[in-house]
This record gives sequence, C-alpha cells and structure tokens, in this order.
Amino acid sequence: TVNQEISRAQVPGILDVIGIGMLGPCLIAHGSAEQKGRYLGPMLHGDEVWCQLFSEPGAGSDLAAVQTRARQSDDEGWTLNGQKVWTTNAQFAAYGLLLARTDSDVPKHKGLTMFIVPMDADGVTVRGLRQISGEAEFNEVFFDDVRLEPDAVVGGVGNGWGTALTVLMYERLTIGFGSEGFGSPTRLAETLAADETARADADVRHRMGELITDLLAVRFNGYRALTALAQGQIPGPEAGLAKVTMVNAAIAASDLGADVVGPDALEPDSDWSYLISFLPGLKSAGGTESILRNTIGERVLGLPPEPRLDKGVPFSELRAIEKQAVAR
Amino acid sequence: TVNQEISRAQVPGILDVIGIGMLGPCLIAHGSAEQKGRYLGPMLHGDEVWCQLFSEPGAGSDLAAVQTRARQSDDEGWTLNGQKVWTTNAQFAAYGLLLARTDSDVPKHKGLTMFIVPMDADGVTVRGLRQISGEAEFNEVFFDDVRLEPDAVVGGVGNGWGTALTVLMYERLTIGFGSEGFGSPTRLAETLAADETARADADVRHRMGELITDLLAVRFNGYRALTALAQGQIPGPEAGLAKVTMVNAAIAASDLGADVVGPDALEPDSDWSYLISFLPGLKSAGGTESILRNTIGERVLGLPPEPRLDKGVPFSELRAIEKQAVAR
Amino acid sequence: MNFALSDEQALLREAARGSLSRFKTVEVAREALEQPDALPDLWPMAIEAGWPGLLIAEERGGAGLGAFDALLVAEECGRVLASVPLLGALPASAILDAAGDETLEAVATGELRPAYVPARPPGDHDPGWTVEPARGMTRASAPSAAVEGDQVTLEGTVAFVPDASGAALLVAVGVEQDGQPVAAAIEAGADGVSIEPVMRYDATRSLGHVTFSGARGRRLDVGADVLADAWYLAHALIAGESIGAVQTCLDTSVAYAKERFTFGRAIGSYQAIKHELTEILRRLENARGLQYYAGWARASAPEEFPLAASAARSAAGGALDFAARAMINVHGGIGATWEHDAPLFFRRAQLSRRLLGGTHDATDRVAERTMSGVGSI
Amino acid sequence: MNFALSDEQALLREAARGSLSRFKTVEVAREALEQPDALPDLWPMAIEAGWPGLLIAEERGGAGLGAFDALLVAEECGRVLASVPLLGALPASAILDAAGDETLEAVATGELRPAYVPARPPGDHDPGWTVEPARGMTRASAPSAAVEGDQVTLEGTVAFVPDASGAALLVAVGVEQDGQPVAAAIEAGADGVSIEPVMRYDATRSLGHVTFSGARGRRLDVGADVLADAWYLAHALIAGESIGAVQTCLDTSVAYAKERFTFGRAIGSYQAIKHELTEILRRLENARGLQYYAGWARASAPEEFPLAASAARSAAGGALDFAARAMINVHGGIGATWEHDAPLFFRRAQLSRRLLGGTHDATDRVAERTMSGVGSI
Repeated sequence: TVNQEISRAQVPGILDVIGIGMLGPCLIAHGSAEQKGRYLGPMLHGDEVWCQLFSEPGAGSDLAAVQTRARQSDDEGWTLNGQKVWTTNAQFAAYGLLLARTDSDVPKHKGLTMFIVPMDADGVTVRGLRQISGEAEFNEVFFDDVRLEPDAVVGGVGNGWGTALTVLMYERLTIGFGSEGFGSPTRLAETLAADETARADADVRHRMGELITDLLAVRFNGYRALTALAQGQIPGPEAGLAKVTMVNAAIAASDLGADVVGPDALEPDSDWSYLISFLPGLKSAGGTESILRNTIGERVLGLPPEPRLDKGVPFSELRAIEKQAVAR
Repeated sequence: TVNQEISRAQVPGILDVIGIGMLGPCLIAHGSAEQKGRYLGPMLHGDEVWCQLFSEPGAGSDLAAVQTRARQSDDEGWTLNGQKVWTTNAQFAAYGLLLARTDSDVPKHKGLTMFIVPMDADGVTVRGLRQISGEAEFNEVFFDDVRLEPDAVVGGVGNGWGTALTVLMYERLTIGFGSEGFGSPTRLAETLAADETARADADVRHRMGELITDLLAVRFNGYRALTALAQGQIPGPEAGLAKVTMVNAAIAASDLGADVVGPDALEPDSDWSYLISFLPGLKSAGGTESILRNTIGERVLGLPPEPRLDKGVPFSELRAIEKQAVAR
Repeated sequence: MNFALSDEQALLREAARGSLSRFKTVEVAREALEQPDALPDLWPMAIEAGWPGLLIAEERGGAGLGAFDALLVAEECGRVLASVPLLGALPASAILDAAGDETLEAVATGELRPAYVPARPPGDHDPGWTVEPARGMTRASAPSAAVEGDQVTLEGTVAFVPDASGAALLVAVGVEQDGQPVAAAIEAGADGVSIEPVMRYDATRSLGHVTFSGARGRRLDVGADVLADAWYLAHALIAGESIGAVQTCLDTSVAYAKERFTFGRAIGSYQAIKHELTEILRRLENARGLQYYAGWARASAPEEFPLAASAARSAAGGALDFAARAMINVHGGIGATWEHDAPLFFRRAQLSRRLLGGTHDATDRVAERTMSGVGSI
Repeated sequence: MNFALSDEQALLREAARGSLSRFKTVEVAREALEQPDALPDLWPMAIEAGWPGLLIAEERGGAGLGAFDALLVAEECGRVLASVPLLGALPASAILDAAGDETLEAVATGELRPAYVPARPPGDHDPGWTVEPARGMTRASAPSAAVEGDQVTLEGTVAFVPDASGAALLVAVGVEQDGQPVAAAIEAGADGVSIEPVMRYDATRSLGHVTFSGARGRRLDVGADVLADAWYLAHALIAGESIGAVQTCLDTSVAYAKERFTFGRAIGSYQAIKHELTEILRRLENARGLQYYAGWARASAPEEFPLAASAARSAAGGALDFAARAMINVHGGIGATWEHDAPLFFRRAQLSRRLLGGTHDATDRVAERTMSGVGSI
C-alpha cells in the first residue's frame, strides 16, 4: 500500500493522510474544476504534499476566531498576513489550505474565506514547534505580505467556514479510524508476552482487555463508516467519537505498557516513550474532546446549544469585549 | 453515643443528623432568641425530630426555583400552599424547616423566606415516595392552606436564600463526613476475607485499594474540617467534594462487593442489595454533583460563572420563557 | 464485509419491534418485582415471529438466519426489557442444530422450548470447563458426565441458568473424566433433574439453579468447538440485549434533557449533561460496532468469534452500566424512584453484569485472546 | 488530633518556599533534559535550611522534627520541581537515627549525604523482602547479606535508587539466609560498590542502579520495623512531593482558565473545564487529608503508618497523574509544547508513578492492610 511504501521511504507516514484523507475530499467538494484538475493528481501520486493551515495561537477549539487577514488588492488578488500553528508537514509541503479572515465587520463565522497557498511563496516562513518529546512534530507558519492570485480562493469568498467544516469532518474520520492506536496493541501484546508476572496479573489483564475492546470497536466502526461512504453517505460528526475512543485507548495502552516495563519504558529509544510524549498533544488535534462532545451532543442528539456570548457580534468588537471581561 | 442509642432503638440512624447536623446550626445562626430557646433543647434531646422541606418537583438542583407559596394574611400570619419532595423523616417529624416563595415579582433568589412548620398542622399531608429498593426512604409533603404564625419566620422575610445556604453547607459536611461509606468498607473486608479467589485477584485488590483510599481521605478530611470548626471557621463549599468522594467510593464498594459475591448479592436481604439501591438516589441528595462542582469551581477556585439566562428576571416570568423555549 | 443492515435485517428489526409493542413490557417489569406472575408468557409471540428456529437450518424447519439476525432480535427485546427466553433457547438450538438432533423440528416451531445449561470453555487462566458457582468468585467444575453409548449421565450443579424454568429440554455440558466436554439433551422432567427458580433484582430475567443427580439424557454428537460457540453466542446475545437497553436509556434521557429546565436553561444545554449523554452514545456506538464484528465473525471467521463476542459483551456491558446510572443522574431525584423506568434499566444492568461469568470475564478473555495471538489485533 | 498547620509548621513551609525561590528550578528542569549538568546543586541550600537533620533527634545534632514536617518540605520541593536529594537522604537518616549511628552529626549537618537503598517489606502477596528490578514486573530479591560481628557483606543489585549518585554513604537493606532483613551503612566509594547513574524522562530525579559485589559496611542495629518504616517514609515523601506538584498544576491551570477566551467566554466558565479543575482540587484535598494522616500516624500510631503512607501515595500519585494531564488539556495545544511548563509536570508524574514499586503497589498495600484487619477502617 501507499502507506507502507511511504513509511519504508522514511517519509512521515501521515503525509498522505492529511492531503488525501482530509484536504483532497474538501477540494473535491468545494474546489473549482480547474483546481481539481491542477491539484488532485499530484496530491494522489504523492508528488505534492499538502498541509492544513487552520489553527492559530488565538483560535484553536474556537476555530472561527482566526485572525490571519487576507485583503483584496486592486488586481483582485489577495495579500495575506498572520500566523498559523500546529501545522503538520509544513516543512515538506508544496501547498497549504488556509483559512483567513476577509471581513471583520460581520460576525466571526461569516467573514472567513479558504485559500490555496503555495508554501514557497515570498513571505512564508516555517518554524518548527517542539513538542513534549523535544521533536518538532508541528510547525508555526508566518505570513508576511504574501501575494495570492484571485484563483487561490476555494469555495467562494465568505464561505470559508462551511469549507473548513468539510475538512474537520474528514479529519475526525481520519484520526479516529485511520490510526488504530498507533501500533500500541501489537507492542502491548509483545510486552506482556515477555513478562510472566504481568500476563498473570488480573489487573493488567483487565486494563488490557478494556483498551483492546475499545480499539476493536474503532476498527469495526471504521468498517461501518466505510460501508456508509460506499453507499454515498457523508461522515457525520459522530465519527469524532472514534477519535476520542482511539486516543484514550492509546493513552491507556502506553500507560499500561510503561507500568509493566517500569522506568526503562521512559527512555527515549523505548517502544513506549514516543507514544507517551506524543499522545497528550494529539488529544487537542482536530478540536478538543470537549468541543467534539458539544458538537455531537447538538448535531447528533439534538441537544440545545450553550448560550453564546459572541453570537452576532462583529469580529472587530469581540476582542475588546474579552479584554474588558478579564480586567473586571 | 447518641447515634448508637438511636440505632439500638430501631429509629432511623439519620434522625439526629438532619436536625442536629444541619437544621440546628441554621437555627443557631439565623433564628431568634425565642426560636433557639423553644426548639434547640428538644431537638438535641431527640424529643422532637425535624425535617428539611426544600426540594420540589420543579426545584431540585435549582433550589431557588421553589414554587411553594406563603402569602401574608391580615393578621401578619401566613398561608402556605404547595408541595415538597425528597423529604427524609417527614413521617416522624414534629417540625420542618421550609423554604417558600413570598414574592414572585422579584428575581428568584430574592423572593424567598424560611419558615418553621409544625408537621401536625391542618393541611399538611405526608406521602411516602418509594425509591429503587421499593422502600419509601423519602416523602412527598403537601401543604393545603396551612396557617403559620408570624413568629414562624426564620432569618427575616425575603432572606430565605441566605438562610438555606447555611443549611446546604452543613448538609454537605454531614453527608460527606458523617457517613463514611455506610459501613461498606467493613462489609467489603468481610466479603473478601470469605473468598480466597477474590483476595488473590489483583484487579479486586486494586479496586479495593482505590476505594478504601478515598474513604480514608474523607475521614481525615473530616478531622481537618473539625479542627477548622473548632478554630471558629465555617465549613466552605469544598466540603461538598467529600460528599462526591464518599458517594462514589460507596458505589464502587457495593459494585465490587456484588461482583465478588455474584447475583446473590442482589437478593433483598443481602448485605449489598440495599446499598446498591440506595446510593443512586443519594447522588442527587444535597444537589447534583454537577451543581456542586460549579459552586466549588466558582467560589473556591474563583472561576467565572456560567452565563445565566434567569438573572434579574422576575420569577413570575421565568416559567413562560421556559415553555416558549421548549415549544421552539 | 458489508457493515450495514440489509433490507431483510431492517424488516426483521421492524417486525420484532412491532410484535413487542403489543405488550407493556416495561410496566410489567416493575409489577413483576412484587408479583412475579405478572409477567406475560411471551413465548407464543416469539413462536409467531419465528424466533425459536432463527438459527436452525431451513431444511430442518428453521429460518437459517445468522447470529447477527439473532442479535438484532435480542436488541429489540432489550430495548423494552421484554422477558423472552431466547438467551436459553438460541444457544441450545445452535447445539441441537449442529448435532442434527431429532427434536429440531419441534424446537424450530417452538413447540419444544430448550434451555442451554452453560459451561465456560477454557480460554483464560482456567484450563478446564467450569460453571457458575452459587456464590463467590471461585468457579465450580462443570457437571461430571458418564457416557454409555448414546446415553449421558450427569452429576453436578449449575447456578443461575437463564430461562431454565419452564423449559422442556435442557441442553447441558458435562465433562468426562478425561476433561473432555460432552453435550447432553435431557428432558427437564427427567428423573434426577431439579430446577430451582430464582429471581435476583431484575424480574424480567428468569433464572434457575439446575442440579443433575444421576440425570440421564441423549448424547449430542458435537465437538468442543460447538460447545464453546454456544457460550460465546450467549455472550453475544447478552451484548445485543444490552445494546437495546442502552438505546432506550439514551433516548429517554435525551428527551428529558431537552424538556427539563434549571437556571433558565434546558439541562441538555449544560456541558456536564451533554457530555454524559454523548458518552452514552460513544459507548453505544462502540458496542454496536462490535455487534457487527460478532455477527460477521461467527458467519465468516469463526476463529475470531470468541474474541468478537467477548469484546461485544465487554463493551455493551460497560455501556449499560454507564447508561443506566447516567439515566438516573440526568433525571435527578425522580430517576431514583420506584415509579420511574430508570431503576428498571439499572436493575437489568446490575444483574446482567454478573451473569454467565460477568462482563469482567468477557473483558479478561479479550486480553487472553490478544496476548495469545488469536484475533488480528 | 489537631489537623491543621501549627505556627511553626507554617513558618517552616514559608522558609522552604523562600529558599527554593532563589533558584529557577522549573526552567532548569527543562534545560537539564538536554544538558544534565544544568541542574544546580541544591544540597548547600538544603543544609542552610536545616533539612538534612530534620528527622534526627536534637541531642544528636538534628532538628528533631516529625514526618509531617518533612512532608511539608517535600511538598515545597515538588511545587517547583526542585531537585533536592531528600528522598534518598531522609529515610536513610531515619534508619541511622534509630541505630544511633556514629555518623549522625555529620549527617545532620549535611556534611555527609546518605542515600537510602530501598527494599520493599513484606505486606502484600510477597512474603519476603524484595527490590526493584531493572525491567518488568517480576520483583527482584533484596541483596543477600552475610553478617560477621559488626560487619555486613552485601551481594546484589537494586535498580532505580533515588539520589544514589553523589551520595557519600549508602544505607542499604540486605537479607540474611534465614530471610531476616539487616541494614548496612556502606561508603559509596567502598570496594565492591558500583553506582550507575540513570536519567529517565524527568531530569530533576536523580536515579542510580546500585550494585554490591561483596561490598562491606557497618551493620546498623535496627529491627525490621525500622526498615519497613523507611520504605513507607519514602512513600510518604513521594506523596508530599506530588501534592506540591499538583498544587502548581492547579494554580497554573486555574489562572489560564480565567484569562483564555473561546466563543466569547473565559474557558473556565465552561463546565467541562470547571469540573476538570474541581476534580484536581478534589484529588488534591484527598491527598492532603492523607498527608495529615501519614504525619499523625508515624508520630502517634505507628502501626497505622504503613496504611497511611500507602494511602497517601496512592491518592497523591493518582492526583498527579490526573492533574498533569489536565494541565495539558486545559492549556490546549500550547500545553503540549516543549517551552511550556505542563510537560515538565507530566514528566514528573510519568516517572513518579513507576518508582519504588509504583503508585500501583501502594494501592495494593492499602487493600492488603484493610483485608488483613490492620488499620481501623
């Protein structure tokens, strides 16, 4: 498979996941015929890597609060200024899909537009962002008067929020069903097989049984989702629950593996150390668990939303209101 | 001790807890000299049992939403109409401390007054409310044109909310520290001592160790609270956390005990069956865990409150707003 | 792998829901706590719906359907706490079908109601076949079996056998001196058979302590794999039932959370309630995914069925425990009263988690299977 | 029982906080992950504060304070992740004090830094004295001891010994052929002693694999009770440290939750965040209550100290696990970056839960003590 080839080539295995799993489907749904013709082929063939430029220091869970600005120039092109964070693969990417604010005088969800940004454009700077492990698994990306052509817009000016939601849906599907605990079950089975005391310990066995059950559930719900996709259904927000299950089961697996091995599991070159450092950050990728549960509670179960204090307020006034609240 | 004597006399062991542990301290703090002189002695001696008349079908967690009405008569006495629920010991009680609405035209926390109600007054009807076990551990109490003297008011007209808060603080202290898992640790130790397989099972031991740790913490935090009381400090809302710990540890104990014994633990006359049926209801007594955590988060940690949609709205208009929301 | 309901399966489910809706099963679950004879006999309805022969081959008078179809029926029964003796009958029918037993047609029509007297196969830390003890965690030995030609004589007790009371035929597992399991079909009324009916907390669950004292029956010519399959089938059925019960807990709680107001807001708008309800949904969906796995594995990858059924029971059992308590919590004080439905689902959860080895044993088997390299994790 | 800080204890705590505030301990905890020599030597500060002699009797040059006072100091160190070798020194000093050892004055002044080489006393499913293995769950035997008069010769390895590197004197526990434990004071530089320094994930925690190959030391004349006490004292100290760390996790997270806005509201106004933070508080308060219990029990009811110290470590360990993860969650993505403090507390939590038998072993001992009727539950 492509995945296996990529991992054999020592290129990060998630390369194609973001492009093919999340951004490609969005281009298929919202892109123009020209955009599909130009970008999808090289993306699928792995010739051009893509990255997702959504999150910002001030806009994580509350993604619609992005502050990166794109201003329309006289020639109908755009000028981009701002900063993105938590960008995987920015250092390898040929293109990025970027959510920017194009109108600050309307409520925050309405003034957004999605753009395709060539990562080699003048004014684009990528800086590694070190995570718990010390490795830079993510990047910060800075935009300083970056020029974009008029055809860089995806899905229409002011429609950025709807376009972003498509990506988010596929992101949840991808993180939930695409990764199955990062190989932790196999590692755990090996670790336990090597330790007679652990294997006979009812508490170890119970923890193992619980987390394997969860990971099996994620796998078979993935098949259900694929069956639904094959029948032409679009993945709903409930796919996000698979992400919650998968990440928490992988955390349980790494905790258990390290409990069995002892402090040596925390050595940098141990099977477990990387997972233990990596998973806490992943919990926030694609929206916090709390935001996911809100979305699912409201859109799947039909529960009423939280009262919103930012509804209908022009984006330009929001920051002032918040500052006032902190000062009180 | 008094508790032991009471339980020997086959009277419910919680008798003195509600009166002496919760309502007495409130009378001491807010009652008139006459009220203290008249009521505290017989309460302490166990001659007169008291009950707490706060919760209503439409006012549980949101206690300030009580609808029981007390209207002032020409003679400055009061006429009481309404219904209370979840009342322990109402069938034995000589007096009840009752929270009623005396003004509907002000926001809901402001129009409340606390009263002493003789339970043998005309128009008071007590009806047992069966719980999960089938036993009527609580009662519903109905008030139909019940006449109260002017001196029935405790703490002043319109000050009922503040008076009620005093009771709630002591209630949390009492449920948290007063009960230590309802004897579950002793029962559990006996159950495990009788089962070699369970005693050697690492998972059983781990569950046991966790819940015993919690119950020990409740006990020693109780001593800390007593030390603080002895130094003249009033118990804060954080005492409610002891209730959360205690109830959940007792649930864990009964689940574990029954897992070890098997289905026979669910027989009506088993050691475990009563606890298993009783605890789910107790989780709601004294405010749900969720409301407790809100209160503690706001008052102890200083976190900002939830947005309130009922703030400053006259009580008489609130129900109409809610009905409209459901209809939408 | 097609992991969606076929049109026929959707119809089967609708039909089951329709049949069950003719009875006030939830109300009766409450009444029967005080008056056990308040339970209606739902077997005639099961016969009408064709459930007794669900797993029996068509050429022997059955419907020839698969485990997944049976789980859908179990789910509908669980949804309304209906007391239909399928947990006893279906695993028994699977063993009889594998043996090509003479009673199959009568079993398929429902004329003869069988009950499975379960024995736990090896597959965790225990090397032998064991049964539920009357009390405590120490497992009891399976009844001892003496075989003479076509006859088997059994000696021993199995506690908490589902649907044993009132069954006409017991399909029991005994162990020969060499430790090999053997299956026997024994008339419930035969000499040396005693069935003590017991009720524990959930009146909709008919249980019995079955004692064989030199009881004689027909030997059923099946291997250990068939007897293990019956055990895991029973686990999968408990999972199916539980999934249905969780769905009701969720639906009822969601409806209440939309209607009930505190502090001027519907309680379902608060994160604490909203997240508790999405947690029920998360667990429910996980259990459903594993229900598909169990159904698919029994039909297409039988070597994975023990793992799949154990995982399904583990997930569904945990989901029901959580959902029943959450249903009480969301409803506040009223959810813990006798007249409310929540305690009935709580009773179901409390008993189910402790039947047939319990949810805990199922979780342990998932670990054992994974550690010993069975299953494709 | 007076379960509040005395004025002296409040002063001790303030003084400790003041001393530690002169060092950028948290920043250094990060730097030392890449440059282990970035850690300052805090022993001189500890000497200045009088901590080495905290548990040594006044007549032998110590401060003659109790375990609770030591736990307060540990708590302050944990609050700022300070790398002060008390976990090695204090239990060692308690054994030396009980033995009335000749080195006590030098130990009390801090001139001679001792390290405790721990052995786990019986008291759970193991009947003998055991030590940490280098890897895996199977416990290793304690070093074997041969006693000749006042001399003890030790043979064996103890893995992951706190604060062994750089210590001048090792206070080790060995086991004689008859299974009886014996304590020995061995110069760290003596023949047959090797200490391999190891760092695992948390650079502030100095660890060493200690190997004795016919190493000779002075026999310390103390009973098994004193050696068991040292083990539980180490557990209580880990609890104290953890409580301090949890307090920082809580304070930092609460401050952030008040300042950070999403959807127009401070994130601390959302129930999900608010309840997660109150859960840290609940666990913290529980651990604190048990810290009082441990301090009181060691002074006034030593037969309860094993239960109290085990419970304190169990609660505090669980609290730190929870709090470190919650701190990352509350801070969103930024909480999982190298430059943030949250990962340093997470590293502390990950290592602490696996040291000296681990949090898990402490929880198991609570169960064992309760089941065998020790302690007054």
